Amino acid sequence: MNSSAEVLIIGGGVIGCATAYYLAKKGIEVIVLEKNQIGEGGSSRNGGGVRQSGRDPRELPLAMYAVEHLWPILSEELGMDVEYYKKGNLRLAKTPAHIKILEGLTSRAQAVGLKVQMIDGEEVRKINPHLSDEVIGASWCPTDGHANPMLTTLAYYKNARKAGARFITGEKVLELKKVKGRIRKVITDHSEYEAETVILAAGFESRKIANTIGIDIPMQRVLLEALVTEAQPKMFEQMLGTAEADFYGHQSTHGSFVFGGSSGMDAYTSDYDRPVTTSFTASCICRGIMKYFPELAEAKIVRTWSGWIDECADKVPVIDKVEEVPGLIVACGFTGHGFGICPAVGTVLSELAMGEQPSIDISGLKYGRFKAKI
Amino acid sequence: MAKIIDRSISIGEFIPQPDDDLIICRCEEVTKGEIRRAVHDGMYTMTEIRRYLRTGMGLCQGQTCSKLVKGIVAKELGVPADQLEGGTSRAPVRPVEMKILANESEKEVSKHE
Amino acid sequence: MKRIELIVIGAGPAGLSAAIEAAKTGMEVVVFDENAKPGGQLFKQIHKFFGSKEHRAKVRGYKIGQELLEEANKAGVNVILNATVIGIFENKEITVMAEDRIVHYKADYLIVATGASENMVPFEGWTLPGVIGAGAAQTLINLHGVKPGNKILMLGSGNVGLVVSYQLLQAGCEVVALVDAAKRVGGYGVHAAKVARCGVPFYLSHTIVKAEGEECVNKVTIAEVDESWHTISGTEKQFEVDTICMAVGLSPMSQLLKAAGCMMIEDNKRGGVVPKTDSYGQTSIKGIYASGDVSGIEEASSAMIEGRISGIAAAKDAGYLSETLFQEKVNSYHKAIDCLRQGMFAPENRGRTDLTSTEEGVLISQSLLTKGYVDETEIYRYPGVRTGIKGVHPVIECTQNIPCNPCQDACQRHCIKIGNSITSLPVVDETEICSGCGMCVAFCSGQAIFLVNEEYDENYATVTLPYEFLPLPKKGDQGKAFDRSGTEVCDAEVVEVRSAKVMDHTNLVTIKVSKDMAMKARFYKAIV
Amino acid sequence: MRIEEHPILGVPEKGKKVLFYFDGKPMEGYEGEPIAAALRAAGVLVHRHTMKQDKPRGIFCAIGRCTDCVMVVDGKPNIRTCVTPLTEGMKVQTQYGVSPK
Repeated sequence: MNSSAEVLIIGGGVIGCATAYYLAKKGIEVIVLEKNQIGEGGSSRNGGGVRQSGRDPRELPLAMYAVEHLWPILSEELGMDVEYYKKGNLRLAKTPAHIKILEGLTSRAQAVGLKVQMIDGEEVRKINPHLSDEVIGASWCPTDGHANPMLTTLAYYKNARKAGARFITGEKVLELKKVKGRIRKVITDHSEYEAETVILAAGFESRKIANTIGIDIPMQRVLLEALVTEAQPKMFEQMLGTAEADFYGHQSTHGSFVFGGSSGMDAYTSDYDRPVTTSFTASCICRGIMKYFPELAEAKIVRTWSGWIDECADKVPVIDKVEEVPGLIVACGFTGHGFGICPAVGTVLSELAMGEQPSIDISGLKYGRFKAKI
Repeated sequence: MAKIIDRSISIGEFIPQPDDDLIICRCEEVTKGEIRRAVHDGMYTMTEIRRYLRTGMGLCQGQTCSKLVKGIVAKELGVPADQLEGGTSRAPVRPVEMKILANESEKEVSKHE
Repeated sequence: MKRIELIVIGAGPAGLSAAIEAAKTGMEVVVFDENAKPGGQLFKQIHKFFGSKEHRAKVRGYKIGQELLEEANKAGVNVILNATVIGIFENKEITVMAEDRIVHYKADYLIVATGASENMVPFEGWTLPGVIGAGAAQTLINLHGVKPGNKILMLGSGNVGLVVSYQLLQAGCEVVALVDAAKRVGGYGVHAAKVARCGVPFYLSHTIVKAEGEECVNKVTIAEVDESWHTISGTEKQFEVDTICMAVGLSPMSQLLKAAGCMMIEDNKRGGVVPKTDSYGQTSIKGIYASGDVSGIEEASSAMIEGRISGIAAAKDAGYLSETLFQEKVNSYHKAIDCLRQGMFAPENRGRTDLTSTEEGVLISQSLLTKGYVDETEIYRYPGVRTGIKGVHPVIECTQNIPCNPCQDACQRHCIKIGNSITSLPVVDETEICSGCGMCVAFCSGQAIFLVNEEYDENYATVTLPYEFLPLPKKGDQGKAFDRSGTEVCDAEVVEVRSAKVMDHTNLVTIKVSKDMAMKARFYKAIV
Repeated sequence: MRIEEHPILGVPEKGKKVLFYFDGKPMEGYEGEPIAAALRAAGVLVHRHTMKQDKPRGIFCAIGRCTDCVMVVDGKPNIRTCVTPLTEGMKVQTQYGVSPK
């Protein structure tokens, strides 16, 4: 079995699959190694937000590019409905303090050219009449939206595979090795692969793998939990979030509501070898939802789940060529908001792998940016 | 431990069958043909199938169909069904109204409710 | 958060048994069950159970349920109903949904006894109303007193399919056919025989091709299948039905255990995905046990013993039971359960189609396996079937090694001998004189014993049958006798009807038939 | 469809006779029995029509597992009628997708 390729991608999540797709489409030989199965990590466990608003200006170019150029054509391009809705994002506020947070985010985003604005409670309910009176305002970005993360990941995978990318699942990467000054070998628990370029996109597990070649990215895993309801009659199409980012969600094409949320103890869960839901978070999310949407009180929860996000020290990802290790490209630390930018990330990663100048500004996402505070 | 599967190894062409219209997942109305086609689209695990087609994601959470889907996928892949790992199970094992799940109570459950 | 020493999930046969054993040692036990009534599926089991005395043989399932409940109450078990355990979390924490709220509990020990769910098989039209699980039929009839339909086709010849077919007949439904894609009847031959003699045709090596109907099923087509399970064209048969019942096996309902993180294995002999357990039912997570169908599909009798074993194992670990006492108890329970796991229907033999003779070396009836009844040419092979004996004598048409021996205990005259191995075929000892008391007929859980008097008078013989239908015939009634295949064979007159509390609704109907029908007539129907 | 007397179980124990409404039509059932049992006894087999294919569905498992028998009960959709007890005056409606017609 030939175990070498021009580009080897570690991680069969949405970033790995998207990158494999854009590379394979250009005729590049790609191998994707996935420890578990396709879309196993955060790729299938997130709330599906395709947002620009609320983002750090450093990753905003990726978000804006994706929304402008990539998401609108994605279903057509991949020949599969990824359930993309460009119906806006409401980031909700219930207190003056929330308003303050949102105003800060909004003005920073406006400064880099995003069309986002603050609206009051009444305007919020004009957009989404189901929201309760507790909502006193929101930031409103009409070009934001949501998509189905599971379908998006699998659509990229399916098309990448069709275009010739070789996916191998069940391969756990143990070590990266340089040969003659360049990255070359990827050693797994079963065999060994070789490539000219290696893209590391393995979520929170990227850190451990990067460490094997002397690279470190300051990030940690944080457990996030989400839940889904039974199908409900169509209520609204926007993506929703809150000022404190403690609750987010949308109604899917299927009619079910997907909501994620935080219990406040997310960073302190036990250290198990698999993400396990806590006994209390889903209840907490429900209480949160009901404050915003009293009419969902009788909707039934059919499933809850949890997943680890790769939280970077400064909450934006590292997407960069690692100069120290020629041939190594790192794409991790997405901090729970990588899904919305995945088409753009896949695009720039494919460009980086081909030695091209990235078409989107990722200068704020460099590997070497982390410094002590004093 | 996940088995190593090279997804590029051919499992042959999708060949339509007369019973492809048969509903397998009753809740989400997913047919046998859709499941078989999904395998040919590269969905090799129960979880991938589930995420791709919503089999077992309906109200009953796969109570009725999971064994059936597994059998179809295994046959399509040409492996014994017991070699395919089933999907994950998660709380709640029965649908729970949001207002009930939200209502965590210290009041113990007694015999006479 | 309330912490309880032992929480049992599921108040079925396994769960209640576990709770009883643990509570008897002084352990604090709470049982949660999502249903409004305890007992799991036991209250739908209206047939008499197999086994021996210690397994409560010849007692109907629902009565065993009542007994278990009484035992649980006496032992101080707190059974909480309408309380659904929706999740098991780390540190043996559970969340319980009751009424309008969620309550968290923690346990030192958890015994999961959530039972099984039915398998289904898809065919064209299987989503039509009227196509139901056999369990649904049982639930409607035996719990709610409602017939699922009037004309019913049963798919599946395992014990569930056979038992439920009989229950449908008892409820007054017509069973138009019993169909199974397998070549051989999967359940106990005695269960098949009692359905067959009521006139239900068996179609082995047949499958459902399609069910038809606009809003509900009104027609079903079956066809024969070949070696590779493909239907053979030209063999189609159609039936007008309003209901199709599926009894195609059970799967462990092990989702809670899986979600809890217990190591799971796929084991077809146990019915699917089951937790890996030790011989006490403990899973890969210390302190979490699984017993009953959730750890492998078996009869309720086995589930009850498994439950007891898990119960005492938890109690021992918690210090409520000494090592010696535990060993003593566990040995006797292991012995009891091993006893049930003997014979040709033992779990290890599940799915085997190569068994051709009994432990005694008697050939298994081919017609029983393919048509549901022992053909007349085969019946004389069995040691319970003797003719030419003077006076009344038992004829025991028990032809397979099933774990059961109440007939031996029933006979005060020692006419019936099984011996120590309860799976052995019963032998009629011709040297002992039958009193004609009929207890063996009433106590045989398989309704496979008949009293025959081949020389009732010059022209007639009498046959005493077990009878569990309404209306109950009366002395002097004229009707027809039917043979093992359900075919009408001759006129019959009811000469005696016996009912007694101890017989528990198995009435003894004695019919007078012409002499040559003594070894043929096995069922009676009034002339309508 | 009701069993008057059963050879083993005798005369079925029933709750109080109550009136309920199926798609607006008054019907009789017994208090406390599952809605599905009351409907079956009254000859109603179709509980809902599915979302995608608009196909009829009814009782399937009868013990609350398969969720095929769900209907709109007192305005709430997706109620498992096989495990929900009937009460006086209950309004039971055929469910189309996730809503009443």
